[in-house]
Amino acid sequence: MFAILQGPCVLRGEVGSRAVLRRSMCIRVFNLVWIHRARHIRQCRLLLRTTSASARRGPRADLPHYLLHASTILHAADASIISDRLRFALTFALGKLGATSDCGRAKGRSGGMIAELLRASEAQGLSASEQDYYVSGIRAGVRVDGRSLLDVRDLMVETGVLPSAAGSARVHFGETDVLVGVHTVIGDETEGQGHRVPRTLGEALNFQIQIPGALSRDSRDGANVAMMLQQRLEAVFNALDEKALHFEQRILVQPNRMWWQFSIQVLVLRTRGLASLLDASAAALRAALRSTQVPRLHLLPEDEDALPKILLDEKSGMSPQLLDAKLTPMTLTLCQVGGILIADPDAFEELCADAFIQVAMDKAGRVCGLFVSSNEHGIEPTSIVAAVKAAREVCVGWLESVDLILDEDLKELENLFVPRSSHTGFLHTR
Amino acid sequence: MAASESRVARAHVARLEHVSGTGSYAGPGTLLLGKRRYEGGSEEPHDLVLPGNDLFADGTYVRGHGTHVRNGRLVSSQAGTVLTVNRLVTVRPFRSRYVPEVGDVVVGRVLQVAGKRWLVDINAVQEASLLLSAITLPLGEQRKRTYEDELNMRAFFAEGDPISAEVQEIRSDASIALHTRSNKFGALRNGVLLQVSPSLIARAKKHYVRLSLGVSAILGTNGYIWLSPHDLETAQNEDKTKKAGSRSDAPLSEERYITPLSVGPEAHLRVARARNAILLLNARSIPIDPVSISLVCEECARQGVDVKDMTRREVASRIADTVQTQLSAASHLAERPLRA
Amino acid sequence: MATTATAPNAAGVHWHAEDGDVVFPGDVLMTIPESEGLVVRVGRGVTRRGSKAREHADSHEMVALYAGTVRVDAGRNKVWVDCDHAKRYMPSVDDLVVGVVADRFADGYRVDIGGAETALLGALEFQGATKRNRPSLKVGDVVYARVTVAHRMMEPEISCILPGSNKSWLSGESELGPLQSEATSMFVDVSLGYARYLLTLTNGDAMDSLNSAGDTRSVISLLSQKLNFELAVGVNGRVWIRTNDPQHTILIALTVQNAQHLRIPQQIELAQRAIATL
Amino acid sequence: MAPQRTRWGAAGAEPAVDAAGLRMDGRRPSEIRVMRCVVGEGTFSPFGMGDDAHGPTGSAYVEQGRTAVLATVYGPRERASSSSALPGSTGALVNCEFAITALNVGGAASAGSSYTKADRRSSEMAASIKAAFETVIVGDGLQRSQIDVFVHVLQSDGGQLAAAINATSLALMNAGIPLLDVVCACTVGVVDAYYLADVTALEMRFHGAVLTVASTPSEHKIVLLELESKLPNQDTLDNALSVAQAGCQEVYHAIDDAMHAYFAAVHRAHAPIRA
Amino acid sequence: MAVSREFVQGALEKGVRCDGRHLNAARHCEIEFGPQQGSAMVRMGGSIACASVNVEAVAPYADRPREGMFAASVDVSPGSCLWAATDVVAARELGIDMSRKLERLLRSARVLNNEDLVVVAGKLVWQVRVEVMILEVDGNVLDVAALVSVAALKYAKRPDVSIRGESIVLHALEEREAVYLPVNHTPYIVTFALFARTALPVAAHSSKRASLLVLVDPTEDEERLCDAQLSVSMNAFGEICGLSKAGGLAIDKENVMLCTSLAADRVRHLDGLFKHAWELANNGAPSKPQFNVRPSQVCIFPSKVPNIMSVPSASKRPRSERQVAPQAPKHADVIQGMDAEAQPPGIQPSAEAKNLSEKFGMADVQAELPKAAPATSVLQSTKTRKASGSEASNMIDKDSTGSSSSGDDLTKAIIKTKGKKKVKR
Repeated sequence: MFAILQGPCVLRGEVGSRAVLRRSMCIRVFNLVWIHRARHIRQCRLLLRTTSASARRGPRADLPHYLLHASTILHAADASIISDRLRFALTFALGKLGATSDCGRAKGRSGGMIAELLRASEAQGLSASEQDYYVSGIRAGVRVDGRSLLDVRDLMVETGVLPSAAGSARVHFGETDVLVGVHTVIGDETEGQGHRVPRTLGEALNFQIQIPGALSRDSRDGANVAMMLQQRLEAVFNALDEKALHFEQRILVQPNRMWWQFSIQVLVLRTRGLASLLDASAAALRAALRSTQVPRLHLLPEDEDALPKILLDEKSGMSPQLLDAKLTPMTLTLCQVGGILIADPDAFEELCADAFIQVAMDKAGRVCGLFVSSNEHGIEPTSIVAAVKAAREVCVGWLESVDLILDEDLKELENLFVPRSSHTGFLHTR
Repeated sequence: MAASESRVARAHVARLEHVSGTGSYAGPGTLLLGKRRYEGGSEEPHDLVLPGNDLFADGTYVRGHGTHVRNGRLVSSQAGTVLTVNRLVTVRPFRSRYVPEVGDVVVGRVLQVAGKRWLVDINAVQEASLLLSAITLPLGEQRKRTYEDELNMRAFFAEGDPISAEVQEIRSDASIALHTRSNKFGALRNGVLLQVSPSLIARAKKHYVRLSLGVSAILGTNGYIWLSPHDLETAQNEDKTKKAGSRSDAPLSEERYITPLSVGPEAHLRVARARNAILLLNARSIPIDPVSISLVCEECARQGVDVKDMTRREVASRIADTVQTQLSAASHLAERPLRA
Repeated sequence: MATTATAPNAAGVHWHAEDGDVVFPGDVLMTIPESEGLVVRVGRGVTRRGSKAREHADSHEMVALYAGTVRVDAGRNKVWVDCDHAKRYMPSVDDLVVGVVADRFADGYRVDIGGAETALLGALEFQGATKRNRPSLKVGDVVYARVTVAHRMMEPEISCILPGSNKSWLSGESELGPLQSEATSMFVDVSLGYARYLLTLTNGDAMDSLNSAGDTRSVISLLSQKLNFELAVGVNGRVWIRTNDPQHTILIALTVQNAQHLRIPQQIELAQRAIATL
Repeated sequence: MAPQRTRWGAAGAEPAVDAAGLRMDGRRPSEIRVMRCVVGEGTFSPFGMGDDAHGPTGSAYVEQGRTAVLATVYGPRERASSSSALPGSTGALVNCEFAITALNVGGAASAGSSYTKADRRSSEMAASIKAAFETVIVGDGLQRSQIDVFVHVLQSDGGQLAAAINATSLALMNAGIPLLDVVCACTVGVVDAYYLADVTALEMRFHGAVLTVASTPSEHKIVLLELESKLPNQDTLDNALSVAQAGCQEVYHAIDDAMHAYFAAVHRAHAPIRA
Repeated sequence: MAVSREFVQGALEKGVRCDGRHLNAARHCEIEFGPQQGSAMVRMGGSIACASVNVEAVAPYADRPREGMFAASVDVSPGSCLWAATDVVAARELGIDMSRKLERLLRSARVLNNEDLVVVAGKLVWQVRVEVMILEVDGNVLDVAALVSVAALKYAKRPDVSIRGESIVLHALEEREAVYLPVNHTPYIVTFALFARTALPVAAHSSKRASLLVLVDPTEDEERLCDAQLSVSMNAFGEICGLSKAGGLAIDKENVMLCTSLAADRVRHLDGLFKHAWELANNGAPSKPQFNVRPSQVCIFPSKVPNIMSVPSASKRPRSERQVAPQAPKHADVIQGMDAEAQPPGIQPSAEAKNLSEKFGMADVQAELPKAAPATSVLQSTKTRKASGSEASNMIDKDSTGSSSSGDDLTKAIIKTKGKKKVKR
């Protein structure tokens, strides 16, 4: 690990300052791990985080900076620039790392995703011959369900499914059917249940993810997958800045004392394979956030040290404001099968995959998170770039059309005077 | 390419309540107390019984699956439709696990190699077991099972291998024994396995079928279906795929790792079409047999539906309805289920 | 405590304990010099100390295994330790035990005989059982069997075959084997000593060396005058009873079970009262 | 949630049943809440990838007033070797997991604390659901198999256990698992001489007794019974039981309708299989 | 004692239970307050539990300033029975489950009103914790736990308090007499084991009303074998404080009502016992110094069956009768250290006779007299011993390993000699 950290650290001075000057946001890459001699990336994560946030992050703040390049890169709107700069950044990092050799210690340890997959698929593994068939199909450009390589399956969104929740959504995507409910609570530090002022957006959300033994005989595996899913969602939201969830009061109702805590329940009704799981959950989460209503508060500050009283006046309390979450991202999973990149693999294609690239992309087409995991053969940086490019196409398209639908829904939502509990509820069909 | 994707992506995001699988039968106010309304339910399903419903008062009926006797009365223990085959009364549930019968042709997947036997998943309540003594060994004839055979059982079937077999016996503790003692059974390769509701696949004479669109299929009674391309063009391809599709003898160890013949894109497309057709039928719970499959494919061809769009719901419903009408027109031999 | 009186007898055995002494585990009962022709039969609860003791480099020390009363017969060539109140059964060869089938597998059963670990019962270990026809026991069935292997290190094994008997299990008249018809039979747990006492009682004469009561009339004999029952006593402290009527079974079971804490006259009284209820 | 707190705040003052003999939500005392059931929810994805052996075999969503419960059933499948079942046990082994995923409508608990799998209450619920169905499931043919039931309370407004039981029996029926009888459950609140069928969380605040009864509709037998507070005498219990059983009948009608609707939708023009 | 389902069924059909009781007869029950304040011990048949209460003055919760705190917890000691010893986890779970039920009972029955536990609102309240330890498990443990916890609470005292201006003074015991906790109700739990007349669960759905056997105060075996359990909790005024039947056999409403009415009688009886014990404890009657655990099988037939239809006080036996009990045998002394006190009350003639007649009254007396010789298989067993006794017994020599296996040869040898003697006679 030391060897890995060492290389990048050299970079901190030179580019960093410039990038930070460029815009107030700098970007860091945390734990670029498992790079072996072939200089292929085994697994890397891009987490974007505002400097202010990461500065308070403490120990993690001095992690490698070399993708300060990426900061400028990833903010550039143009995809081609993205690819160039990203490639540059990666190869540069690789060069640095290659210089300090023997980072290949971790050979044989595969990425978390693969491990999960293997465990999940033990019940119904794919035989060698079937894998051959899948691969040959992909080589021929025709996937088993007739899609071409970069086609994605349908995505279906429904909002306002949980009347009692502040916001909720349900998404069908591939084999996955996931339900997300958002509850808003005012958190303050006096409660002392370990509640801390959120420093990043991810901290303002706390997830509860449930996967009822869907993945395997015993629900423990479900728990593992849930863990992974939560980590990735949190990572994505940590990357966003506060403005991504925008409404009248800020998330911090009172700086360092009271804030909105969004507790998010993700209930996976059915799933199979993990690619569609993350994508569907992210989509559902975004839809749920977008449909979330936050009551308007009036704060009566008493003396300074005591917490202010919370009032909600009748009128506005009855017509809460909608959370503006347009800037939150959606994710797309791509995987590499026999050296060929396919988008949105289904459960069986996952089993044939030798690398996964999960890209979180927001409406402006900026990468908000990138998770790469592969088997021991590693993955070419170029294909990461290609993946990001492809993901950009799909995600932007998705986001636009999802927003079209949501806007309609939410319009009629907003001019409903009564809170949404009057709806028929979950699975309501108007 | 990229442009098309974005189009695709944009086109395919839809609002759920219009298309949700449940929406069609959980319409607004459909299930409120008292009033009962069925969307599109053409005929009121009278022959539906729930567990605990009395079927027959007199004991003159033989109790079959899905029924039990409660103080002298025959009572349903399933939610489903009542069928009476002259004294035998059975209740067939909507959907259930596969209930094996001796002689069924099943497609399964090897889960585990245990001592002297394989455990096979055939979508039944229990894992079926395939004894080493119940397969034909490489050198066909009934030679003694040697210790070597026991050692390299994985050479015959390894974990995850899809196989086709026949149900040999069902023991008292409901455990299932398979056998592959015929040259049509054995390991399957160079194709795809898909799963449908077992209730949709009738027990027929032929479960190894050649679909008109150049795909050979094994319709397992247990709802597992094996599809493999089978080319019409070249005879050379022909027999190779046939060999691959439904192998005559059990595989040899080295044979398992032969890279399969690379089938061309159009072959893949054919299989994909068949697959989607079957899934479409399954989604609309229409019985799956060569006729219905080819009907769907023709219908798609007529309406010019792209293969990858076949499972899209609105398309599916459109096609399924026409196919259903054609089918119901065709099949008059639907015995009227008996009323409770 | 172990007595101090060490009276070397003719055989040269140094006795450290007398008949009737109460000893604790590890108490030395006697030391036997290594000279030929010395035959001392040691019974249950007596073992040889593993390593040779220092002070008697040329002799074996026999020590008590558990707390109890030392029994030495008149001839001073048999010694054992009685622990009548014990409930935990330690299997030893040729014990007759009443066991419950705890688990069944391909070629045998696992039987709970109340010991530290379950005993093995081979599927063919029945009188006249062949591979073709052999009894098939369910989990929970009760068997009357004989301990064939009992060793510190090994899982005990039991068998329903009786040397010198040739009654087949099929005819149902074999001494050992499954105890049938659980519909009207039950068994009760008693202390090991009491079980032994019952066993010896069924000899028809009193065992004054085992129990200090000289009364030949016993609970069982009394009951058997009035009731028609079948009863099997296992040394492992289990008494299996069967009559035609569950009420009688219960009556007998409770009488036998409760009698173990009473003196003989009280036992008799108890039995008589029990009979009186019929 | 804050607004809800304000909405419910003053509720305690009002009487359980007003002069017109109506309850706070306008029901008659013996009337149960509107019940919506959706059968096969989640097992039946709109993309036709319906029955894979991997997904749930059956599931149902039940909404009684503002209490919403989702039950999914996996199996019957080969019993996991780890599961410790009695060697002699015949029939299927039923596992149940119960999770409260939503805020109570009353807004009492904070969302953070409301869901813990190890929560005592949840485990108790799971235990009673398991117990309620173990004897009802017909065992023959299901040897060495296990059935996993997952119950999620999406919102709770009183009568969680009852709704959970109803959802479970629907899900089991959907999964085609043989049952001796349907199990319907209903709660009854006894508030000063009123017997309120299917009480809401709000009505529970009157500190009346709440009786949960699960019974078999065809024979009016009581499978499960839970009373957690004080009833003055046996007559009250008698009345409460009969009200509850009447409620169970109502529930059964709803369940029956749900299954019919499911049948109508899924097996519309289902050509019978040539046997 | 090991019985099969069939046997129990058969016996119950004839109206007898495996320990010779009636269906609706409870086992002998003893309640003891003390030794110290706030502790109690209850024995019901073979099941024994003790409880202790501790009371602390603490600051109340911020959100509930005028409520005291109350909690109950039950532990099942691993030594309480065989399965508890082998499967500790199950024992703990049983404890957790029971503590939940117990707490719910005590709350719903309003044994302690949290409002009564306030010293000064918002400043100081009493925190009452009752801890129950199950010492012996022989069925019906929940009833025992409930009984003992209520007893302990009843007997518990808290230091007296006086408020001087701002300051609150908790008086030491020597300064002022401690006062009892405000226990205003004494609820009891009565658990029934329900047996269908036929073992098949299908019978659950047969419509015969008489198809159910209701057993009060079930033993371990009965709990294991029964089709369903129903526990009714009720206080002395016949108010039903709780009901719980978790699944199992489906029963009719009438059966529930039957159980509650049976429970009412049983509760009346228990309340009688409770009051009697309470008087004993308060009238300075020397409550037993040390409670010596008595193995259940000591009592010959379950001690006097309290006919729960009769008035409760009649069924509590005055101590004097106990002295009639005969001495235990010597080895029994050594073993259980039993004293006359601990002797089962069942033995003295009157009660005994009454008992048995009660118990076997309905048994047909003309059960035909024994035709065959008694105890056939026993004779056989003796034969065996003779047979195998004649085998060579091992000698001690250098290389003879541990002779644990040689033990029985000796007894056999003795038997053999006896046999010889007999021959000589």
